[in-house]
Amino acid sequence: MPKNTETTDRHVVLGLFNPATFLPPVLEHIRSQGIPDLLMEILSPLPLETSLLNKPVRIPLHRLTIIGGIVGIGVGIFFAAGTALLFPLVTGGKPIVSIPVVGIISYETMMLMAIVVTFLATAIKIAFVQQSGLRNDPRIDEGSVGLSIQVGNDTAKAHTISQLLQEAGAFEVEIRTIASDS
Amino acid sequence: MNLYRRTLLKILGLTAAGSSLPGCEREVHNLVPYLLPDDNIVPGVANWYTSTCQECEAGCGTIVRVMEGRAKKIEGNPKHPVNEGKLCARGQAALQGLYNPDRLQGPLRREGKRGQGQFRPITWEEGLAEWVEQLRTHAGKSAMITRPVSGTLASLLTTLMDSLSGRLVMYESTGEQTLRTANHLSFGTHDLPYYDLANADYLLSFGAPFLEHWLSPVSFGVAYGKFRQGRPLVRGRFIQVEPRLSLTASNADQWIPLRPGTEGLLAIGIGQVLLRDGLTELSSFHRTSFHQTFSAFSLEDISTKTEVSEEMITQLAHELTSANAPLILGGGPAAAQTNGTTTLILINALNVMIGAIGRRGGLQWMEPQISPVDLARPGLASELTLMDLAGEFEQGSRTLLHLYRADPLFTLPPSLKFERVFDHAQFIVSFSSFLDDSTSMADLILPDHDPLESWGDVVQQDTIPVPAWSVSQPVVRALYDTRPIGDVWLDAAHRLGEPLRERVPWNTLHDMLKSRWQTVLTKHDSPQSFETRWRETLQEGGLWPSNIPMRQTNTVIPSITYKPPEFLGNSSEYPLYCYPYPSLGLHDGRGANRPWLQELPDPLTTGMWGSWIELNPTTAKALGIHPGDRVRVTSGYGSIEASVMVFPGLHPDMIAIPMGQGHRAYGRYAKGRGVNPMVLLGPSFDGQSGSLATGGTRVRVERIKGGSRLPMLEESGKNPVIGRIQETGGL
Amino acid sequence: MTDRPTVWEEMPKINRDLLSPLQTTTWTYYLWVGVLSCFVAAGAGAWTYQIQTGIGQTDLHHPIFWGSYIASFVFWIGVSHSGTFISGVLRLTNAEWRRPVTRMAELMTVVALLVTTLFVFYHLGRVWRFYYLIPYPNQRELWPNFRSPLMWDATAIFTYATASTIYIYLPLIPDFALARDRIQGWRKTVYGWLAIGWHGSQAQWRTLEMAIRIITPLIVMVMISVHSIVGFDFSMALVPAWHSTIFAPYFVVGAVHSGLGMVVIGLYTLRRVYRLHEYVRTEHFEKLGKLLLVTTLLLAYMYFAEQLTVWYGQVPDHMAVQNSLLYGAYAVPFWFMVSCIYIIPLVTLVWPRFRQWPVGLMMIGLIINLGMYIERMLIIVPPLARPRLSFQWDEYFPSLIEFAILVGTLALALLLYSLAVKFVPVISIWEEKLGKKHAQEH
Amino acid sequence: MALLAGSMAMGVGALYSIGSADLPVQDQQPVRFSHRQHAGTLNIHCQFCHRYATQSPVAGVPSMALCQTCHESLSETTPDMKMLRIYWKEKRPIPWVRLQRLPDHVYFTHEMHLFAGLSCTSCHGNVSGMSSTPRAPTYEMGWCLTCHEQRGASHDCWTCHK
Amino acid sequence: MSQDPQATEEYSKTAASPYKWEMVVDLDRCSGCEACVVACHAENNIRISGEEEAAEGRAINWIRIERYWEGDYPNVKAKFLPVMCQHCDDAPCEPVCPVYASYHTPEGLNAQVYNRCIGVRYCGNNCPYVARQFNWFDPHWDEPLAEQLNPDVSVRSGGVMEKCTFCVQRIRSGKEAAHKEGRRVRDGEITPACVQSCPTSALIFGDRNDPDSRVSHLKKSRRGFHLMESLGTHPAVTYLRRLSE
Repeated sequence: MPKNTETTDRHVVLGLFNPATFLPPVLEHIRSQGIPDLLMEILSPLPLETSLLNKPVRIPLHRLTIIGGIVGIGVGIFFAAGTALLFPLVTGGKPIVSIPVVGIISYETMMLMAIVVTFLATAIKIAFVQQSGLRNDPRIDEGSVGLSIQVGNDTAKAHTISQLLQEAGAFEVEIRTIASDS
Repeated sequence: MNLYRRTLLKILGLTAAGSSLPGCEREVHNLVPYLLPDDNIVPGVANWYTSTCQECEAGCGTIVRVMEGRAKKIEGNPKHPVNEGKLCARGQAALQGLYNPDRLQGPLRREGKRGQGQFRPITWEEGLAEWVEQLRTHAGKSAMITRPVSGTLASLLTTLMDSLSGRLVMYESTGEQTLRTANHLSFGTHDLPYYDLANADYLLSFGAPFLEHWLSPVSFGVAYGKFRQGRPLVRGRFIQVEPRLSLTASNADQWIPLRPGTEGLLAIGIGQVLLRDGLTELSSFHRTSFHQTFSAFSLEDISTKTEVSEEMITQLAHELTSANAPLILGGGPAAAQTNGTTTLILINALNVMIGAIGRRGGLQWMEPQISPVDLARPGLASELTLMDLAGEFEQGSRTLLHLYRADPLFTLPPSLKFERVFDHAQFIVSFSSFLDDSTSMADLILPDHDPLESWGDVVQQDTIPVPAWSVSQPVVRALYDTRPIGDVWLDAAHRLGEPLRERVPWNTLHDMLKSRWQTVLTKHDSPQSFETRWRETLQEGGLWPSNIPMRQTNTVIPSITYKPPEFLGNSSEYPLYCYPYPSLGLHDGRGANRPWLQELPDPLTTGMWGSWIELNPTTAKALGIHPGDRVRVTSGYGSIEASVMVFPGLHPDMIAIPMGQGHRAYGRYAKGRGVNPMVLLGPSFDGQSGSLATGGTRVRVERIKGGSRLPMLEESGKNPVIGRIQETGGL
Repeated sequence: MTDRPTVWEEMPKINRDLLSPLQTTTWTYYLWVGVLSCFVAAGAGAWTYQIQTGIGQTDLHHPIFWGSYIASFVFWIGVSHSGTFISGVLRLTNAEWRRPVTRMAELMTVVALLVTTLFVFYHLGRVWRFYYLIPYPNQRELWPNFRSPLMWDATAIFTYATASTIYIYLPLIPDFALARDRIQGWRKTVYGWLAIGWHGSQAQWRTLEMAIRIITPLIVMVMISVHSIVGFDFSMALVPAWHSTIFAPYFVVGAVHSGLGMVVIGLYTLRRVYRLHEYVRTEHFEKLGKLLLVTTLLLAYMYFAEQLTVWYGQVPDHMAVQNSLLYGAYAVPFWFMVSCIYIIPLVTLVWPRFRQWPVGLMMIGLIINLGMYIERMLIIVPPLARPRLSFQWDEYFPSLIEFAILVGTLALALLLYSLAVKFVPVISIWEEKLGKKHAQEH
Repeated sequence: MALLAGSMAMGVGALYSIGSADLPVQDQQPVRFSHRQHAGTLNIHCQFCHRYATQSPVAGVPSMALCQTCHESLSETTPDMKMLRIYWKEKRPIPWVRLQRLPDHVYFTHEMHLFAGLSCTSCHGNVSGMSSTPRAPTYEMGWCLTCHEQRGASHDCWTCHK
Repeated sequence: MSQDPQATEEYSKTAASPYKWEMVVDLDRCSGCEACVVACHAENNIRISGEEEAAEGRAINWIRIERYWEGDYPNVKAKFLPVMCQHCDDAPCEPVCPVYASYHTPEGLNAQVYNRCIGVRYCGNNCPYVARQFNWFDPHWDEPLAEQLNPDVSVRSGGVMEKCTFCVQRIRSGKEAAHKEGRRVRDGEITPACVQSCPTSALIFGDRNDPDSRVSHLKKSRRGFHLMESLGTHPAVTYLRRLSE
């Protein structure tokens, strides 16, 4: 694939650290390079308790769950009450629209939709995190922590940061270049 | 109700036998049109044709629902005086005789040895030629055994056998010969009376199975409904006395079991009380003669022998006299002993004592009427008559045997050695529709049409308030290459030439039938032409005059000496009485090839598709036998093996076995299924009537290995007790 | 970053240990799979035969219209509660010891639910018309009847199956990523898809954890509703001894009881086969033993309450059923069942020493599941066999075809589980690491 | 993508119409009978041939004799007319290929539908304009129901299911 | 057709339809002769199960005569109870069907739509009268027995639940006949096969909405009761108690 222009390529710098490394000073250095927290990411084999980066976590999952649940209730009401009204057949003297039945079915469909919507949102969120180009390094899972910084198309800056990470104790630093229109 | 029905039904009468009953619009992917349209037939719309049921001798009128040339259902003819629109299980199952997969589809000639059951199809011409040849060869030596037939066919057969110097034997194993003899001896007439159950208010029955198969079960069923609930304020009371709680007995208000064969003794006891307490008004002649008869035993003695308490005997007598219209019946096990006739005469005497003769709600005879067929019904043969016939075959004075819908090899006990007839007969012709046990011994089979395919008429003058002359017409076109027996005989008669030809000049039975009916239908003064009247008759299903006067009957009861029943086999070796009873569905076995009847649960044991041995629970316990165990029943004449059903309503010294199973042939549904209890019976007869005493053989029961799952409707086989079911309101 | 390095250093070993079932396969495994496949094939053959000839290949007959298939359906639904209970309830209560158990239990849930669905199809008289059960617009303009408890059931099971699949999948994403990076060949591609671009960034971790936190209580609620509705299938009917208010909670507890039993069996077997002693320790068995003791007592309490009510009331319809259990036609299986699910677990599990004996616990798990299977049969058959009209009383025992299908399906469940073990790490790797980390921190 | 959409549409369609009673048979009759000719050009009334429609559940195929009432006096101008004559001479009924067939579980009666005032064309379409044998637009339950709904006829399942 | 306002009031539930079909079984008349059983088989194309299936308890009877024993020899009694579908107003079998194969018609019949049935058999469990019967296999008639089959009743395939319909095909044609004449169905004009055949007239069928029908009169009998009344199923079949002293 021919590269159109150098300028549209983006660079990602990934540094691998021993988990014992104290990272906050490193991050400070990078921030001082004019790179906002938003473009930094810490990769780990475990969820880390402490949040070193100052990034707003805006995942409206709860809200989506509730919306899913409400949609589910609607589906349940359609199934239990709507379909019964579409072709009303008396069975066993029970009312065509039986409230307990609507309750039970709506409960199940509410749960179903809530869980499915939550899952879809999660999956989408995981699959399409803003920072594209982040790649897992198998070595992280072997017990290291990765620090990845997006530096845009500024090649020089990438090298600077790479240098910085090495100095901070990264045992491996890698610059990845991603073609913009890939 | 019946009036409304008539508007709904289109009851049709066919006027010509060959009327083109259609091909059909079958559920296939082709639409096959009729070549010629038939005005009577609208595809998709049912026609109803009248007919007469020929499953038993009661002669119920039927209507048959026919759609596109196929008979769909048989129902009772609502206008018929015998059954008033009702029909029993067996009558309705006649359809499965018509559409039976094992029906013979054309004439057959035996191949291989007799009895091997190998036949080859032949043409009618071949068959008729050979048969006529045999008739010539065995001139004057032929005999015919048929199930009772009546009307024109009976007339034809009688005439022909008469002309051929042959012997015509009409035999029916449940023909109630004992009753006929007893009534003849009591009242001097061969006709059976009309038992006016519907108008009686008290019924004492000595074993008469009138709700099962006795005489005219549908007619009795209709009457029974009225007897119980048909009148405001009056509900008939019903007591049944017999050693086994039959279906009829289970409908009784009280069932009184007694020692088998002592029904006559109980009748004596009741009569004694009636006479003693002056509860009867009798002529001095009867008083004297009855006094002798009824004082022969002390009440105490009677009570010991019958196992019915003295109080009960007295109570029965008193109940009989306090009732307005009491009626006493006798039959079933009471007639199935060596003293059967005596017992029934004693019962008749009781009827005389309670004034039931000629009374509303009692026994009635009608004045004889002119019927389309002068000869109502030739007398039925008893088993002793059959023995006599067998003797003739042995001596060689009879050599040619004809069989028609009779299966003596199945219905007679092997101990009578009736197979002698088949061994000695030089040629056997059968007209049966099925390869039953006897027909499979035949040399030539010329299968008859099914009754639903043929013309016929039935004359019913017994056990009925008005005479019924019913017709049957072909409601469907013959399915197979069969020919009506009447036509075949007429054909043969014509082939044999004069003088037979002259005596039966008709070409078909239909012609003969019409010519005979012509005399009756034109006698009734009516301006209409015969054809119109005939068509009307066919639409009605027959002819039954109303307002027939009752006939006065003289009681000619002789002074009777009670004879205790005799049993074959000594009580130490064979401790139990054996009572084979006709099954509700299969009757004497003729219903065994109809899957509906095979699958019809016996109402009391709920057994289906097989045979079983009924044992009293106490007896079973004493013998260490559990329900479902396999046992061998042995008499001095044979033994059978079957599963046990514990039956609470049975005398402890008795076993009961349903008849009708154990065929060696008779199609896929009957063959090899269950056992035939006749195997057990010895040659024990009621001397007066010549009937086989089916209850006259003793047996023993022993447990053998194995056990099988007998199909039962009551699936647990645990004899549910009423206390266990909830909220049925005590039924 | 204050953690001591040990857990980080252990990570390569943990990865190696827990991924090894995915990477190395012994001939005994192939043999096992081969044998199971034969059984599955036999079962499939039996089912085909049943479809071809008719549902009459079972021993069912009126009035016993439900038999082994529905009993198995209930049983397998019960088994499916293992995963949800262990991972759901224990996650909710932050029980740390759950970590090595959750994945294998969740796998059981998914497999059991698959199998459960099969039993519905086995049971149908005209399985080829199953689509009448699906609510979708059609030319008949007719929908299924949601007033039927069976439709509640269908809805609940669909929800439950979907939710459990999601619930096992979410924590698997990091593990799939791990496998993606370490396993070559076609599986790498599949893992790649399933890992949906996982790279372990904190944003991903946070999303994942939040999703798990949201779904966990939901799925516990679904779990409870599912078995309640299975209980409703029976208690909504007028059949004596079915028509009981305790059925819904009783079924839930019963399900957990057999589910836990199954987890113990699975845990023991996997630990033995894949030498996971380092991860699955006696401590886990002991905890499960305690839980089993609790469910035993709870279930016994409910069962006693139910039977006592019947006995004291002496309503004949109900007594007919109870009598058939206590000393009638079903007494032998009944007392066997009582000892299997109540007496034996009770007298053994109360001993702390016993609870530390994995083999013993595994045996108890087996006994409980055998007993629970019989219990399912006894819940279904005797009440049907003793209808109010005693003329119709009857008995039932599964036919050979039924047995073939039941065994085939058990084999299928084992086969699916065995195959899944080759595809999915049986212990959640990242959760195990996290657990270790937590342990070291405290 | 189009393939996927197409197959999905087909799948949905199949799911929608599954269980419909339409027969897939083509109109290939042993004798090429034209309704356009008989009902259209010659303007013969439907019930002249299908004479049982007002009195029976089935409308009935005309008997061969009925065909002859007209055809006897006609000269054989087409091969099909010759075929008809041969069938008649051999006294063989024509095995028409069935195009409309309700399943066994459906109770349908022409009689009551005509009694209710429907005309033949309401269901069978404009037969006089069709060269081949006409058939109902579709034999789907929804089709029946729609008409019943519009005309206020019974919606009870047992009106039509037996 | 005069409508008793009270009766209309009482049956307002079914007022949507002019008819409400009910049956009365007079146990004092029933003799247990089983004519009804064969009539039902002939009318309704009930399959022949054969010995093997019958032994497995699979024989199909839409109407059966149950026999209950009372007492021990010699004071033993056998009592008959004809049981068919009771066509309950509040039928337990109906709501449990997941596909509406079982439902209640406006005329008070408990309907089973065979082609809709998928054979989950829940209805069978839930019928306290064990009136529902299942086709465990495809039916089979040896040729030419199938010629007898009633074209007005569908032949049920294997895997389908079936039961007494009060001979709905007869009701249908009776109503059509009445409709063409622009009148109501008369009492006694429609009889199910069992009622038609019953020799003792123990079975009576009619329209409960017609206050003059025999069924309406007999239902008021002091002998009347319903099977398992306390279950609240409100059967359309009324039994009249058998009398005994």
